[in-house]
Formats: sequence, structure tokens, C-alpha cells
Amino acid sequence: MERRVAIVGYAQSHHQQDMPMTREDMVFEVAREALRSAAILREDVDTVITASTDFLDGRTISNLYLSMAVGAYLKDESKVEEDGAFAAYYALMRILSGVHHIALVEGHTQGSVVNPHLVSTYTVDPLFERQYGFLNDISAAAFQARMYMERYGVSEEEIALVSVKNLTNAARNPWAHRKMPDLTVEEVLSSKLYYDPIRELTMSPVSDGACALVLASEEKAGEITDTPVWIEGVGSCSDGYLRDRDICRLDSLRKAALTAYEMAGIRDPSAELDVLEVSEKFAHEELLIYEALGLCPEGKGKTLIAEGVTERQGETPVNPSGGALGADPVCATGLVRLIEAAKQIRGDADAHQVPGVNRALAHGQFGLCAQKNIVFILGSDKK
Amino acid sequence: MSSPSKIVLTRAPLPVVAGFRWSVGEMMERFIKALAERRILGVRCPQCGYVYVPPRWRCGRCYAPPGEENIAELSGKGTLLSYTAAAVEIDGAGNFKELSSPKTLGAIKLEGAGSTIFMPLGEVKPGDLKVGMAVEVVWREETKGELADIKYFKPAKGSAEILSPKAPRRR
Amino acid sequence: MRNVAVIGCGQTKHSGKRRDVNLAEMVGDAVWNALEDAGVAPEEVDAFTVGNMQGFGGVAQPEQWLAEWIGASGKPVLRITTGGSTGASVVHGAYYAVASGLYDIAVATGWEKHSDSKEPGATTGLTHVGLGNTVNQVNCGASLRHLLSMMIVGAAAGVACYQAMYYMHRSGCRIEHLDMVAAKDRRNAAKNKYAHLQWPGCTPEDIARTELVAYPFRFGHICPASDGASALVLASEDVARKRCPKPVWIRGLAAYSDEENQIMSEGGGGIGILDASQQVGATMSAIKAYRMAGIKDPRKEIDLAELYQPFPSQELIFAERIGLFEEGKAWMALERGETDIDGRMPCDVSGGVNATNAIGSSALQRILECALQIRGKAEEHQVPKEVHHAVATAWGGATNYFAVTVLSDSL
Amino acid sequence: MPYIKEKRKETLSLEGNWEISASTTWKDSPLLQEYALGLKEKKIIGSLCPGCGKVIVPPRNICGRCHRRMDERAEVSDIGTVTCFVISAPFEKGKMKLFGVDPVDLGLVKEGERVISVYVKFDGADSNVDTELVGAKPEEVYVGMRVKAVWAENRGGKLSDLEAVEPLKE
Repeated sequence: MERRVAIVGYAQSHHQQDMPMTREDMVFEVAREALRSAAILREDVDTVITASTDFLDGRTISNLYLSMAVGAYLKDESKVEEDGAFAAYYALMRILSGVHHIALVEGHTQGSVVNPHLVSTYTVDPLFERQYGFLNDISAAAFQARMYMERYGVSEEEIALVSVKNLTNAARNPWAHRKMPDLTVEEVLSSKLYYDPIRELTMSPVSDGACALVLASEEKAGEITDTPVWIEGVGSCSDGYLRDRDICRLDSLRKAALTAYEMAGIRDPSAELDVLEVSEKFAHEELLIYEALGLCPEGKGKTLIAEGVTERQGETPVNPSGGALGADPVCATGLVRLIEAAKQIRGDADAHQVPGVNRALAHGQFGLCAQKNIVFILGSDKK
Repeated sequence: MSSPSKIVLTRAPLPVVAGFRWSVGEMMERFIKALAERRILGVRCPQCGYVYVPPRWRCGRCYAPPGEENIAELSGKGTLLSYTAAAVEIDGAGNFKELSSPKTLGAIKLEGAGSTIFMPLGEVKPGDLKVGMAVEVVWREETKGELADIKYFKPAKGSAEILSPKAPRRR
Repeated sequence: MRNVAVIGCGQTKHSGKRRDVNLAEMVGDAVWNALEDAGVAPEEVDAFTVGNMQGFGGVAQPEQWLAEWIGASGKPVLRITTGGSTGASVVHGAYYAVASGLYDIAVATGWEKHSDSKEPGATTGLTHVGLGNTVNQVNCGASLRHLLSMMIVGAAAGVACYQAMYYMHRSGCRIEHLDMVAAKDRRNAAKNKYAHLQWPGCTPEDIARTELVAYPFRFGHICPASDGASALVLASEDVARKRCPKPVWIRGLAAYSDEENQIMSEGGGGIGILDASQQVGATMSAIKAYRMAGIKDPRKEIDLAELYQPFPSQELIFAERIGLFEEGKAWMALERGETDIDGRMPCDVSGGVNATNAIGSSALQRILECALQIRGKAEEHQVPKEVHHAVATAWGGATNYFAVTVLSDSL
Repeated sequence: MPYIKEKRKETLSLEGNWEISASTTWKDSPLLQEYALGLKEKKIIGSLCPGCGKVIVPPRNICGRCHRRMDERAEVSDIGTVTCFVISAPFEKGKMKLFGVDPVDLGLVKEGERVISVYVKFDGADSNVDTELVGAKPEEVYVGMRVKAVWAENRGGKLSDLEAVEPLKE
């Protein structure tokens, strides 16, 4: 990247089930808090990019009634209709272009308004799978999990370890939704079954939540903060439709990660990344993500979780915040990862802080079986 | 965060249902009509050889445009790539409904096909399902040229082809 | 700053019913036409931006289903939607993708397939915009008669009707002028082979004979609900100079949001805009876009405008808002024939949104039409004069989203 | 109308539903209820922005211009000015349906009636309220017309307590 862009402020809501707050209030609060955390005014912002979807918000043109709340009045505004991490990516491009200098990024979903799993049924091919009625994000993930387990000899217990790690991590994160400090593998495996082998505790919860992020160009970042978190690399990629891809591999994530690594000059991600925040909507997905991110060879994801490598105190901690299993306010989930990664670098991560983080990875995804992926590499000036 | 936490939940007193009727295009129309004759059609890309089920006129991999002459008929037999047993289903209002008995569902690669199709399974207990087992289509009694003509897939007789643990070749 | 050019344009025939194709095929057609026009192979495209109104077609995140149809499998795809202005927002997205230096060639595409909805026109989608508010109002004891009076306006697509009245009140514009705009748009559309409502030789009197919907809108004033898709190929300066004999440069762009203005805010609260035709965001967007493009006097320097005008009043309002005419005088220019295809300031020579409205495609088509005119490739509706600078607008949300894009034949 | 017609092949259609109301629970603030309760006492309340001083009727939570909460309330007059109006075409039986019901059949409007929708800026407010103008003919309404609220006789704290506005006789 020719120019450098930094994260200079952020905020998130207390993600929870059925938040007793209007969408407008929720968005207003995180936007105002993000600006406050960057110690800038709304007037300083050049462009605002939000993330939400019409189906999930229960309103066509979901951002329409929120422009005022988010602080976009007479600002160059746009909306991405997917995860907030993609909104950050768009805001990054806007700053890199030199046209804008400070961007406010916001993402939110209240899963209590419309069940996101219902919305996932609207994403499948209306001319074929949708007519049979059973394909949704959970059943697709079940196919993915079973295929992965069979192909690489992974057990349900090994997958449950991911839930145990993330949900116990979430217990230390004040913003997380599903906090289970004493969770055991047995409890995970006896939780309610949805689509075998996907259970309540191996899929993400339906959360209400929002978050916001302030990005600034190098010149502006210098004025705003002494602790900028630099975006050193970014990569995004989309796979084809479910029918014509190998759902056992996250090819688009692999490509996105390679692009981001190359940009950031990363050769050995396991050694060079101090912490990773990824959007694992299902427990088994985290193992696929390890492999696609190059933390281990294909099929060896289970080793990392079994050996504790990705534990909070492990060599390569993944999701010390609890990840998407800890809270999944759909369009905010990936953007929260970016915030959590930035917090880790700033040493600002509450009780789930990992010591000595200089470089972190944040991942966002959207679509059935993680069809679309985006990877950010963040770094600090220290080192 | 400070904020007042008073809200009202707003539910519509009247049912508002939006209906859709998606036009299917010519290739898909052929596919659907052929079901009446108990035939499953696909299309073979003339350039890269990938076989799409249902058929389509643009290859998503090499972008060549397959034509009518590339339409291929599939046998109705295939391999189970993956499966699940559903304990619930989602109704139109977004509620999870418990099923009285699990519904078995499969991800199937038909013989010679590139695409994976997702279909209900029948005549099999969840515990007997195995990745790699051979399956075949079961038609409903009277086929009418509708998607519902495919009733489900069931385990086929004969030896089950065991899926190689190696990932398929990518382009 | 990296310069960005339009190097390829593609669209499908827009019409009331495209039942011959499915959604994926329709969008694929537009993208392939654009790639062919640009002489770019699908493998060469670095990134995609896409958008439509997902509730209108009943498919959520349709780009996930149709990624392979537009050649986007294995590529970055960004879905951008802002209501009516979606088409322009995706082009802006593609502009920034290239201008950022991350990508060299980007494709922007927008579409709508209204006929996939069982309800007439855009009923489903438009109902869903404010349904939450309406339901809250009903629960707070709104009378049926009040809802009816809102429906009257709703039938004329919301606040546009009021907006027209504000404009007419302060400018002196009359209903006859709306007839003139609508007739011009339909005549122009007849020369544009991709347009929907094509009426060769349509006169203002023809429009005046159509039924009154709610004063001042007649049936003949209102845009159709169309099926169609369009796409643009954008490229960096290096690529554009090598690959394209006549690149069209995107010289300025902005999209300032205003306060939502469909009389209410979320939940049914009020809003702080008293005159719906003010559209401050449009003016601010234009000022920024002209400044970027180095245009000092748009009235002299702009050769042609493609304005987003589902209703004829909006052609006049937005032409003034972006500085093409003096305040309150666009209708006089219309009377003098200045906005005609051979006029001084041709407006919507493609027929505009008033003649073709496949929502996600509409605002993209405005930019596309400017590019065609600058390249001299608009065929039958090509304006006789040379076009050096053209401006495209977009309008969306509840009159609160705008996008202004300035295109030029040179840097 | 002599539009150019085109013939195109129609392919099969497949159907699907989107149960909008059954699947959606919107969350709203109680502000509109608060406003409706005020109407019962013939009070029209708005929210007052402590930043810019604007009074928004009905009240809303947030002033986007100042990007701050509008927790204060202000009462505005029930006399105001028409800032804009739209006049319906004459209603005819069987011509238009409202939620599947014919408004003429339902007795909401009379055959041939023209409804005048107006935006009214009540004195003291910085926003419009949309309502109906009664007691005036379509040709009599004009921008700047002074009007007064018409209150329902039996008010129940509903939005319909503010029935309409009528010309102010001065």
C-alpha cells in the first residue's frame, strides 16, 4: 500500500440476546463512543461506511433511518450489505485513494429482529435448493463439518474443544454474549442438536450488537493518537456458489490470506502473528480457518486445538475474545474481530489481553460455509 | 455505554407476506421439464469439461459458454459426499421446529458430475449413513416436470465407492 | 491520486418482464457485455462491486448465488447498496477499489428484476422500507383514513409528490412542464434500444391525457418498474491508456447523505427538513465532485447531464441542485428546448429513470450513459455536439442519498 | 398508450414466500406512544435538541445534526401553517385497494371525494406533521394557509386523536 492507514478509535456494544435497545440508539451509542475513543468530533469525519442488510434489519434500505444516528449527516456515506469487516475494507480503500482522510465504520445486526438463520435460507439458489427448503447456514455447515471429519479423521470431541476454548475465553471478555467459564467437552456434546453434528454450542449464538471503528490516513493518525494500529495488509476473496466448490476447504480465505500476508511481508504466519481474531460461525470452521490461514497443513487443524497452541496462553492465540462463538451480531461480527485485534495490539483488551502483541490478524466472512472472506493484518509502531 | 433502555416491540397485527415467482431461464426449464421423463440433465463445459447440474450456459470456471449440444444426461446414481440428520427445521416465521424424527439430508455428486447437489435422503437410518456410499434417485410415483419429481436419494446396491481422502484437484 | 477510467459499458435490454432469463443469466449478460466492450477477459478483472435491492427480488445476498455468473469466483466481491442510488454507489465502490491502488481493473454491476415479485411494480420493496414504522403507527392508534392519506402519497412513490409541490410552489413551474419532461423522456427512450418505456413522438399532450394519480402527478409521469442489469468496467490510468482507445475519466465523485425525509424517522418520529425539494446533500455532492474535477462553472463547462429522475419534477429539481440552471429556472430552460437532445444542456437523452427503472441498475445507467455520450457511442440517442464533461446523479433512500459523478474525455 | 411493445419468450416460474410480518419484530422507542398520549390532552409534543434548539414533532431520539440525544420535550401550538399539500384523484369504488380492502367500500372515503394531504408546521415546531385538511375545497388550499388542529371528541391517547387540520378563522 502506498499510503498507510491506521485504526485510531473503536467501540462495541455489550452483545447480547434480545438487546433492550432500539437499533437507532444502539448505532448512535457505538458511533459516538468510537468518535470519543479517537478524541475527534463528527465534524472531523470525511466519510462514513456502514454495514447491515435489508433482510436482517427488517427494513429495505437498512441504513436509511440510521444515517443521522451514525453521524453521517452531510457526510459522504455508503453502505456495504454484508459483514462490517467489508465496510472497513471499503473505508480503507476510500482513504487509500487520497479522496478521504478520516472514516467512520459501523456494523450492526439485531438477530432478535429477524432470525439470521431464516435469512440464510433466502440466500440459496431460488431455482433449485431453496425449492427443497432445507438448505440454510446450519445445514450447510453440517455438510461441511461431516465431510471435513470424514476426510481428515476429526472427531466431534476435537471440534468441541474449539467451543470450550472460545466460550471460556468469552467469559473474560466484558463485551461477549455467550460466556461459559467452566464449559466442558461433555457439555458441548450434550447441548441441543440442530443438524447433526452441529449443536447449540458448536454454532454461534444469535446476538444483538453493534460496533464502530475510526480509520485515519497516516497524516491524520499522527495528529489523533500516539498509539495508531496500522493496517499492514488486507485481502478479500469470494468463492463460487456452494454447489460448485469444495466446501471442505476455504479457498477464498486462503487467497485472501495470501494477499494480505504478501502485502504485510509475512512469510510464516504462525511465527509472525502474535494473535488472531477470526469469524468462526461454527466450531469446526475454526479448524478450517487455521488451515486456510496457513497455521498448519491441511487436515491438521485438530492438532493445534488439541495441543493448546491456539489457547489464550498458547503460542498462537486464536480468538482470545471468544470469537463468533462468543457473540455473533452478524454484520458486526467481523468488524468486532478487527476491533479486538486492535485492542490486543494496544494492550487494551481487558481480561482477555494476550501479552506482547505487535502483530495481529483479523478475519471476517459472509455467506454459507464462509463463501466470502476478508483478512486484515494489523501492526503497531513498537517492535 | 449510557443509554435509556426503554423499547416497545412492534409486531404487525396483519400477516404481510411477499410472494415471488422467479423465472428460471431456458436451461433450467429444460432441466425441470426433463424430470417428467425421469431424466436428470447437466451440461458439460466444452472447454474445461466440468459438468454442471443443473445445466447452465456459462461456465463459472473457465467462462466458456456451453450450448444445447453440451447438455448431458446423468444416470441418477451418485456418491454421498456428506450427510446430516436434521433435528429441526426453520419455519417461515424463523422459528426452529423440532422434528418428531430426524430428517436425513445428503450432499451428492452424481456420476460424472462436477456439481454437488443437496437432496433429501430416504430409506436409510441416520446411523447407517456413510460418506462415500453409493446413492440413487427415487422418483415420485407420477412425475410431472417439477423439482418435486425427485423424491429423495436412497442407498444404492453394490459396493460403495470410498472417497479418496485427497482433496479434489482445483483449477 | 490514481486516475480511474471507464473502459467498458454493458447493459441488458430493460423491460417490464424479462421472463426469458433468470436473475443470474440477466446479470451475467450485462457483465459479459461490459467485458466484451472493454476487451477485457474475465480472468483479468481484479475486483467486483455489486448491488441491488435484495428485498425486491426475494433473494438475500444474490451475488453469492450468481458469483460464478459474473466471473467473480475467486475474486474480491463487495456488495454495496444504498436504495435508489445503489447503481452509483457500486460505481463509486469500484472507483475507490482502483483509486486505492489495490486493484487495476474493477467491474461494477447493478440490477433489478421486479417481475420476480408477485406484487405489482415495487410494492413489496417499498412497503418493506417503512413497514416497521407503519406498524408502530398502527399500534399507536393511527386511523385507517390517515393511513389512506399516506397511501395516496405512497401511490405516487412517497415524498416525491410533495417534493414536486414544494418546487412548483417556489419556482412557478406548472404541471404542463412535468408533462413536457415526461414526453421528452419517453421520446428519448424510443431512441435508446436498452430503455423500457419507449414512445416515439410522444407529446406533452399525450402525457396530459393520462390519468391523475395525485396532484401534480399523472400516470404518465411515473417511472415504470423494469427488469434489467447494467455493468461498467473501470481501470487504472496505466491499464486504460494501454487498453482503451477512448477512456472516459471519472474526474469527480461524492455522495453526501441528508436527513431521511419521508416525513418520518425511525419508529415514526419527525424530521428536521421543512422543504423536501431542498436536497442539500445533492448540492454538497455536486460542489465536491466539481471541485475534484476542476469544474468552476458547471453551467458553462458541463455538456450533458444524466439525472436520476423517477418523476419528471426531479429532472428539474436536480438540474438546479447541481448547478446546471439558476435556482427555480430549469423549467424555463425546458420550455426553450435547452434540455432536448440537441439542446444546450441535454438532460437524460437516454430517457433516464423516468423511462427505465430497474432500481439497482438505474443510477449505474446514468454514469454509463454519460460514458457512452463522451465516447460518441450512444448510437441513435447520441447528442449532436461533442461531449467533453458530463455529470450523472443518483437519488435514493427516503430522498436522503445522493451521488454525483463527473466524467470527462480528458484528464 | 402507443408504447413500443416487445415479445419475449416466457420461461417457467418457481415460487417462494417471504413472511415479512411473521418473521419480524421491530424494536421501537416508546416516543410515539408518548406523543399519542399527549394528544389525549390536546397537547402536541416534540423533542427539543439542546444543541441546535430544533423542536421535532413527533419527538425523535437523536439530533443527527448535533449528533446528540434529544431528551428534552417541548410542547408546540395546535395552530400552524401548511407548508405543502398533495390532492388525491377523486376516489372511485373498485379503483384502489388499501391492505386488500377498497377504501370506498370500507366507508373511509366517499365516492368522488378528493382527500387533501397536507404537511403542517405547527407554531413552535421545526418539522412538518403530515395530516389531512378538512373544511376546505381542493382549490382553496395554498402553501402558507393558517390551520388549526381538529381534535377527536373522544380521545384515547391515539394518533387518531389529532384527526386533521382545518382552516383557521381569524
